[in-house]
Amino acid sequence: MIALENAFVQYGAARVLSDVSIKAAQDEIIAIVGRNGAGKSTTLKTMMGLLPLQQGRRLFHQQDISRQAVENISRLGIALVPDSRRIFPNLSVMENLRMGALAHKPGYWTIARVLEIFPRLQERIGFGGDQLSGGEQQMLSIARALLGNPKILLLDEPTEGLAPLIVNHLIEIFTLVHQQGTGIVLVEQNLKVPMRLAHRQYVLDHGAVAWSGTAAELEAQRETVESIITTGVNHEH
Amino acid sequence: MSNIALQCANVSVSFGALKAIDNVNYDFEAGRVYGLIGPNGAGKTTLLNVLAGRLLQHQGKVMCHGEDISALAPHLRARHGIGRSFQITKIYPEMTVIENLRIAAQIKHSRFMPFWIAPRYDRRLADDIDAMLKMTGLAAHRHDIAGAMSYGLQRALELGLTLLPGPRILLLDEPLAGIGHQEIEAATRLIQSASAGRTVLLIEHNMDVIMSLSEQIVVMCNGSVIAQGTPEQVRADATVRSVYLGEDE
Amino acid sequence: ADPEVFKIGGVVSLSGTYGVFGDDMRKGVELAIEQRGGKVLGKPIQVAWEDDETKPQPAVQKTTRLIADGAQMIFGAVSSASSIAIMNIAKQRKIPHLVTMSADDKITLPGASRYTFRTSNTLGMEQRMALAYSKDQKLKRVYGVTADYQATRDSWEWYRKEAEKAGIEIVGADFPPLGNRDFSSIADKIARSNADGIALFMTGSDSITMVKQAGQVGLGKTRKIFGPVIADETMAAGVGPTSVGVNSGVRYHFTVDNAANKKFVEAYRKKYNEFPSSAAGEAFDGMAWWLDVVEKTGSWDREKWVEAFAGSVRENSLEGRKEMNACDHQARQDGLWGEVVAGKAPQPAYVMKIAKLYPPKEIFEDCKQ
Amino acid sequence: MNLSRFDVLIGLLMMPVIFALPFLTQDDFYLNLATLVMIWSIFAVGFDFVFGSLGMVSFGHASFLGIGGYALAIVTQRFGLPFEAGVLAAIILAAFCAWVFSFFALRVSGIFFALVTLALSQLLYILADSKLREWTGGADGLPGVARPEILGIDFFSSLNFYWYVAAIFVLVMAAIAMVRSSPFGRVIRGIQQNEIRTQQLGYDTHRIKQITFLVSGAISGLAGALLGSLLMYVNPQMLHWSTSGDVIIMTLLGGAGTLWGPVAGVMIFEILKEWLSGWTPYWYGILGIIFILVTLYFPKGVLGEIQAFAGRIRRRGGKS
Amino acid sequence: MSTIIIGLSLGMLLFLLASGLTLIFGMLGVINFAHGALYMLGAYLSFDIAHRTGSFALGVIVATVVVGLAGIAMERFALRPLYNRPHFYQLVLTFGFILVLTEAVKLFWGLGYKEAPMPALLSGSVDMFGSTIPVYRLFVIGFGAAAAIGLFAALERSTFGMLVRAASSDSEMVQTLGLPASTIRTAVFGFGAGLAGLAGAIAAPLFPIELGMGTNTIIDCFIVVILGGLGNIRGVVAAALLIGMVRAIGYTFMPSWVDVLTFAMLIATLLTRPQGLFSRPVRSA
Ligand SMILES: Nc1ncnc2c1ncn2[C@@H]1O[C@H](COP(=O)(O)OP(=O)(O)OP(=O)(O)O)[C@@H](O)[C@H]1O
Ligand SMILES: Nc1ncnc2c1ncn2[C@@H]1O[C@H](COP(=O)(O)OP(=O)(O)OP(=O)(O)O)[C@@H](O)[C@H]1O
Ligand SMILES: [Mg+2]
Ligand SMILES: [Mg+2]
Repeated sequence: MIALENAFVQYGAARVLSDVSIKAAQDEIIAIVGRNGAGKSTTLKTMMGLLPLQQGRRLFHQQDISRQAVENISRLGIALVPDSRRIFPNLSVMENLRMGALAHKPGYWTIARVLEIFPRLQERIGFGGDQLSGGEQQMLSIARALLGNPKILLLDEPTEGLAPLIVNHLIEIFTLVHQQGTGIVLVEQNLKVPMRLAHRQYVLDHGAVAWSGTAAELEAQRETVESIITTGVNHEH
Repeated sequence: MSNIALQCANVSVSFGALKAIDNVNYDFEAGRVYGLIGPNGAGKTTLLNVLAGRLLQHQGKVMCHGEDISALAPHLRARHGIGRSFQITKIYPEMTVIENLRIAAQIKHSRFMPFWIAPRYDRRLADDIDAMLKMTGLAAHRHDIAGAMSYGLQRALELGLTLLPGPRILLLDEPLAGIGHQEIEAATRLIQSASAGRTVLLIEHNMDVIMSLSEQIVVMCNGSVIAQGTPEQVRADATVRSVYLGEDE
Repeated sequence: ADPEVFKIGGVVSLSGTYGVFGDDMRKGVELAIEQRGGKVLGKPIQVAWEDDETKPQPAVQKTTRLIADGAQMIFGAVSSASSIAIMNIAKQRKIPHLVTMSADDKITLPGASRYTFRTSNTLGMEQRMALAYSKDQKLKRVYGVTADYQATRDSWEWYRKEAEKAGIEIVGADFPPLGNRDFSSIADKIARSNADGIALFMTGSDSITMVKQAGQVGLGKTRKIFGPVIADETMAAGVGPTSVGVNSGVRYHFTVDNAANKKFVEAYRKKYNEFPSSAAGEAFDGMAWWLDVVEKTGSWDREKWVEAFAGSVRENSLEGRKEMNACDHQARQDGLWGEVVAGKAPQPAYVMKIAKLYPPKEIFEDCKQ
Repeated sequence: MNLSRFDVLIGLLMMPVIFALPFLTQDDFYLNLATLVMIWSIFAVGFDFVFGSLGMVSFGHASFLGIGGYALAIVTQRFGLPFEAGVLAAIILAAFCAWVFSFFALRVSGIFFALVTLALSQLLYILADSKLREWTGGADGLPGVARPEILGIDFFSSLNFYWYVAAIFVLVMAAIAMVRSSPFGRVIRGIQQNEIRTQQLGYDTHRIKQITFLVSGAISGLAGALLGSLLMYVNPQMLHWSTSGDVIIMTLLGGAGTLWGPVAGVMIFEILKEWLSGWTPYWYGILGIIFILVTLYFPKGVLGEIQAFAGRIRRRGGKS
Repeated sequence: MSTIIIGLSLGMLLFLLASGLTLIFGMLGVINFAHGALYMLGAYLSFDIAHRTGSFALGVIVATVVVGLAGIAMERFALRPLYNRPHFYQLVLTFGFILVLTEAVKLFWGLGYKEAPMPALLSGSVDMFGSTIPVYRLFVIGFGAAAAIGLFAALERSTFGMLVRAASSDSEMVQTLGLPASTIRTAVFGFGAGLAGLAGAIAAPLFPIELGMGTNTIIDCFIVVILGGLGNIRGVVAAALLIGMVRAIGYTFMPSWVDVLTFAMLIATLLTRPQGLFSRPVRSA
């Protein structure tokens, strides 16, 4: 289980997250939604340990990892698909994949398996990372994260730039990932995906949690939630 | 012939063994909005690069209003009225919004950049810039540093920069990528109003948006145009459904 | 009113290519001042040292500063380019200028400057010694290697002409760039030639590298390696064992046998715990001479000093009699020619052995105005 | 990139200092040092036109400086033309040389640009040092470079030469300030921040970069002529890569991309050097340590940091 | 024929000199201006150890290790905060290190020329093709070739090389994948610096050892790096050998034009292949 407790985060002098508490168990898929600039990506980066906490705690299975370096957090079994994909441009597709597996124990996901689910990557296996199209890079980024066989997978807008067919395919893949015992934290603009997958949802607004609840609760309060997202009222604290 | 704005004649692009574009022939009529869709890696961005002049090593010809522009560098194509936005935002991150727009506006007035009459010259630009600020909804942010704005606003600025020089032909590469669910509607409207009176070529993976904006849809796959037609025709096309849209769409 | 102190501005290389020489010159000068009780004309002597980094531009800057600070004379520099640059300023500002190291003949051409004097060797006298050496050794075929630099090229041209007149055949001539670091191709060419002498018209690290790499293919074993200024203790230390047997002109040497030198070497060793290098000896010799002349004028008028120095004679210099030409401000003196041999402790590992002494009339042209 | 209030303020502070200095000291040494600082400032400001504004590190600017110096020396000595003709030749030849450089160097970008300009300037250095010694005097250089000769004023006097250089310095700074805030200056900065976007707007970025490089070369050539005239001596050291290194360091020290940063950098560098070398024989190493510390703790350069600090204070003050 | 041997030895020496620079440049994107100074430090160390202990090999080892450690310290305490800033900051920083290192060497060993003895085993010469070739030159060729192959294997064929290349483009992402990117960078910098020290130790018996020895070397290294293309070991070997050959031929036929020739070749290359002999075009949009 991964959690942020009362997290405060800032870039330089600008506060971006204030008092955010979010948790995700290993057997659930949670989604974080919110407007552009609400702090979704920041939340994921903070969970991953890429940003320092000004206040609050970062937890993994009850263990305090607030002060841990990113590489250690990663080796605990947390993987991130960042919003800008961050493919290594000077490495080939194959090497990018190998990088994903390097620091981790082998598991269900192997290079053969990810190439099976993304046949496009197999076709481009010897290409340089910087030669791929936008969508291909996105697939590679997801595949690379899977190869670490994480216990928790943090996905920042994983469907961005992907063709509708692949988006549908991804939903199946994430379901499969979840069945393999991996918890997923999903940040999405495209509401279709979290609606189909997430067990619980958090709505972020101006760097604070404005609403949270289960899928069923969301279904029931859909109107309220939509209005929170669009107008940003009703802060929870 | 005069109503053909852009024309691709036997355009092919190869990267090593890969044919990213395979003999594309297509005429884009002036004043219409074209949607360009296709699976990832189909060659859409590459085609846009060919049209905008970012990729000069290709076979075949690119014509703009009947003139062969195949060998022209991007800035010369811009002078032929071709404007382009990028999949990854390309703005001036350390300048304010208004400074960004000023650079785009001054190209319209002269290519010659006098440095001794700067203030007077700037007053002439002011009207254009104000109009663009209003159109893109950036008026309230005119003095914000562009790089520190939210992504949605940066995308709006990207569009403003593309539009200010007054292009007749707009090439838009996934202009809505990364724009939030709530802002999509406003952004769509913005693109729609920008399209008025222009030839537009739009790449987008958001089906609702592309279907509502485009008059004509062109579908690419593996470097070739595999289908075209009105949104309804394309949506109904079996091949398109199987390679791109998915069955349940 | 007379100044309270006698200020000397010293501009030498304390860093850069010739940094090692500048440091020794400073030691020589300071000893010369110390030996006269630190005073001249009854006033304490004060030397301000500046580092020209072996570049003319800082040399100019530093000289201007020293003159502005009231220097009565300028001493230096090491590299000829710097000395020439200083010479121009001294001339314009009418400040006496003493050179004890730079060997470029241009510094003491007749009429070059009223204010600049040189008490040390010139390239001209050294090239004459090199020629005399070639004749003495009865060399028949000489291969010349010359740094691609005006002064050394001129020097080589002179040697070549004179040597050919004397019946010596020039079997090859190469002009590697200044600061060159690989001479293996040239060494190979020499090895393939039938030369019995290798004339090197270069100095500093160029000549060290050349001698070193020539030694690595054993060129020195079968051929005489010589040149006007290719070796002294400082340079031999950089070459190592293969420097033994190399012949060169020597500016000053601590083994020169006279009372003045013995006394100097002793004092120097006591003060610095090492043998004086040629840079140190020449600097001491020149400065001691100059200060004596100034003392004798009994005046603070710099023009008087200049007039007195031109034409003065120093009977007991470290290298015997020296005579300052009035027409070109060059000191006529004996020429020392030496060969590198292994030194015995406490001497450095490699030292010059003075093999020959050439009287002034053999190595100086008569100076005509 | 409009002229900021900060730039104007510093300009207003500088003017009286330049004007008052000769009344405070008549000492040749200080006058010469001040003249040297102004000349190097012209060079640094010209350099920063490419470096700070365009964001390209040229490691070949010593070439333009040196060509300026040699042009003046050769034109006045060999052809007997007046000083002003020599300065004009210096500017034109340096600009031409910059154009040739740009032809090669603009084909590459980033650090390769630096390396290519470095290689080209080293070639010039070698030529001047040996192969062209007929013209350049080789490693010994050319002594006796001319001083200006107008109105019968004796410019061999440090004081008069100071005024001459000061006038040029003020003119150059004014021109640079104007160009920086002009539409042209904006586009240059646009190229620095996003070249692809600027191209796509319709600007011929290659041409603009070339023009900028050329102007920068011309200014450096002017500085070179003045430097040769100040020292009354030119030699290949002016063309050496370490001279290019010096100007980069000075510019960064003061603050690249700002109007007065390069000037501040030159002042700090020269004064530090003078002061340290008079104070300790280990000044070289200490200078090195200072460079390291400034890079680590003053990333925007000394003036750049002050400007940023002033900006923060103002914003904070404005809010409360 | 002897020209070829000489060309090879010049080329391999150049490769040794440039390898550390290109490694650091290619892998970390850092232009290490202090490379020449580290090389000089290596030469002084090997001279000192060789004179103290009489062992050339020990000198080489100490020079490599000590200079490598100096590199690690440089990276750890000074360079690390600079990776996210533009290249030229590294230029000034490493320039600062040149001054500091030179001063330190001056303090320890003084200003005089120094000489490193040729190891007895390698000090002879052999007659080949009508010329006398010093054994040491052959040793340099062999050593350079071995180093080239070793580096190639280490960087372009191994997992470690892949890691290093990844860290050079995006070290934060490398960390995010659970790998210690900063340690890798420190190690690479130390390794590159060690190579500079090694080059200094190997070159020591051939050249006079003096304070200025690094200053000119660095320019040669830059030429090799430009010609070879960014951080490409194969390219650097090829470029070094090419320059070595051109120089050997130049020295034989027109020594005074050697430098000009080298630069002319460089410029010709730039005209035809602006990104260097070995490089691959990248996608721009
Ligand atoms: N590197 C940065 N420096 C300064 N401010 C930043 C930085 N990155 C993000 N911000 C600011 O932090 C806020 C939150 O950004 P974040 O990227 O977390 O939002 P988001 O919810 O992921 O938005 P989007 O949907 O556009 O991805 C925004 O206001 C943004 O401007
Ligand atoms: N410079 C290049 N070198 C090699 N291959 C390239 C290069 N540019 C593009 N490609 C390849 O060409 C194909 C087409 O790429 P393109 O970017 O045009 O795709 P796209 O249709 O825009 O895809 P997406 O929807 O994912 O953005 C891709 O498979 C890509 O890997
Ligand atoms: Mg985000
Ligand atoms: Mg694309």
